[in-house]
Amino acid sequence: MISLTNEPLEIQRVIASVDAPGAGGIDVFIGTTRDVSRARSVLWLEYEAYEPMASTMMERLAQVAHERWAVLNISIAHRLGRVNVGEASVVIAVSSAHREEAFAACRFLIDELKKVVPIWKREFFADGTVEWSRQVHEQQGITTEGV
Amino acid sequence: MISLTNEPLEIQRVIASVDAPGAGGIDVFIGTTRDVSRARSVLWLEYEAYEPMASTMMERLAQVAHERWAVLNISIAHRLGRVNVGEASVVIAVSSAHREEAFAACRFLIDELKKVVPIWKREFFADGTVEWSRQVHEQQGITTEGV
Amino acid sequence: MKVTLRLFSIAKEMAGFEEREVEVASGAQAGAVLDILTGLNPRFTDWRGSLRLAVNQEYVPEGHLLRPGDEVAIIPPVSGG
Amino acid sequence: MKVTLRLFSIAKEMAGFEEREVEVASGAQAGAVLDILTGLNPRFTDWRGSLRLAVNQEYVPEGHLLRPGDEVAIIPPVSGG
Repeated sequence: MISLTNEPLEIQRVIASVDAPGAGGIDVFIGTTRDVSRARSVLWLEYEAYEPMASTMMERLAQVAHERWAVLNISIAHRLGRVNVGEASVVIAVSSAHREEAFAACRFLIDELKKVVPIWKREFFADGTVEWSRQVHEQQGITTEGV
Repeated sequence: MISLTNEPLEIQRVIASVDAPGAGGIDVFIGTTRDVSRARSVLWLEYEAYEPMASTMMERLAQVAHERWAVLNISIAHRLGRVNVGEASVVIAVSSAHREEAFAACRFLIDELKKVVPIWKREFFADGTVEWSRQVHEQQGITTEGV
Repeated sequence: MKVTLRLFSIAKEMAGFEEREVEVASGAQAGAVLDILTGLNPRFTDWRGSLRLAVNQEYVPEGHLLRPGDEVAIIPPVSGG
Repeated sequence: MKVTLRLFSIAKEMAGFEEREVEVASGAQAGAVLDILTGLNPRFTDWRGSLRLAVNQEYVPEGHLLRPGDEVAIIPPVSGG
């Protein structure tokens, strides 16, 4: 199950969606929004996506994970729009017969999602400023500082 | 939060218990009971524990994880008594500012739990037989086959 | 020939628009749209090394050949997750 | 001196009891309780290599010296998780 949604993520539902009779373990990664970014207080965030491409890329990452590891089911849910501090921005769940595969695939999925899925975060600071997240372009080692 | 309980595990509650304002990620491992064990159909399982020692060992594993990785909060909940196929037997949640630590600590905790925490699983098979799980004693490489 | 340009995040802010049809030479490469954007706002020069291009929702190198009607997206460093 | 023996899982099944006070020699080592159990049921012989011992809820080697009133637990291979 791949989803992009403006609603709060239902963690329990994402986890239940990977359940399988042969599953021995489920690894779940939950990305939560932090109250501090670069030593400044954050009030909330907003995520925007190039939606069809983001969905396609997430589907493809899931396919790659299925090819590399003996996993049973994969779900990825990413939230868009305003997300308050402390709320989940992404939930990834992977079930497998043996736990090693679930851990490895889940780690791969969040690492790759952060590199290739076209979603952008804007931070709304307590001091009134608004900035697009100064993320490192991991492939190129270029930061977006100074914009 | 460390707990041993005869009630169904409340996954969402275990996850919420590790939430922290500085958390950027939470890794969660959920152990689920499989319908097949050694090619035989399983109806349900029963877990028993040497309870005070099991709690102490889980607390200690959490302490070790805190010493090794920059994690924020750790919760481990293990179910005892009868557990139906498909239900969760263990939930481990770890929050951290950066996801690497949560993944590493969570993996460590489930691996070590399976080696040292005095909890035992009995499998009730569809063919009417009942067996203590033939787990490998990982430290010694001895299986409990043939009992 | 015409292609549709789609902009996101900081690129959208710098350009001042989100989506627009633009004219490129027949046989143009994807990188040509970056030249157009740099013409609109010279700040794109500093960004050139960190913007990726997607044509019809697939990442492509700057040298990718465009076809009429392509959707060309400017992908600033992503920050999802 | 007396110590309390606690048995779990397969060890409990083989011994036929869960908890019992047993008499060991003053200065006895933890491994002495395994000798007692083997006397009760020779199947313990096959198991000796895979049973661990805990005294007062801490894993100990067989050579650990017992004191009066200790709780000595027989820990078969664990299978939690």
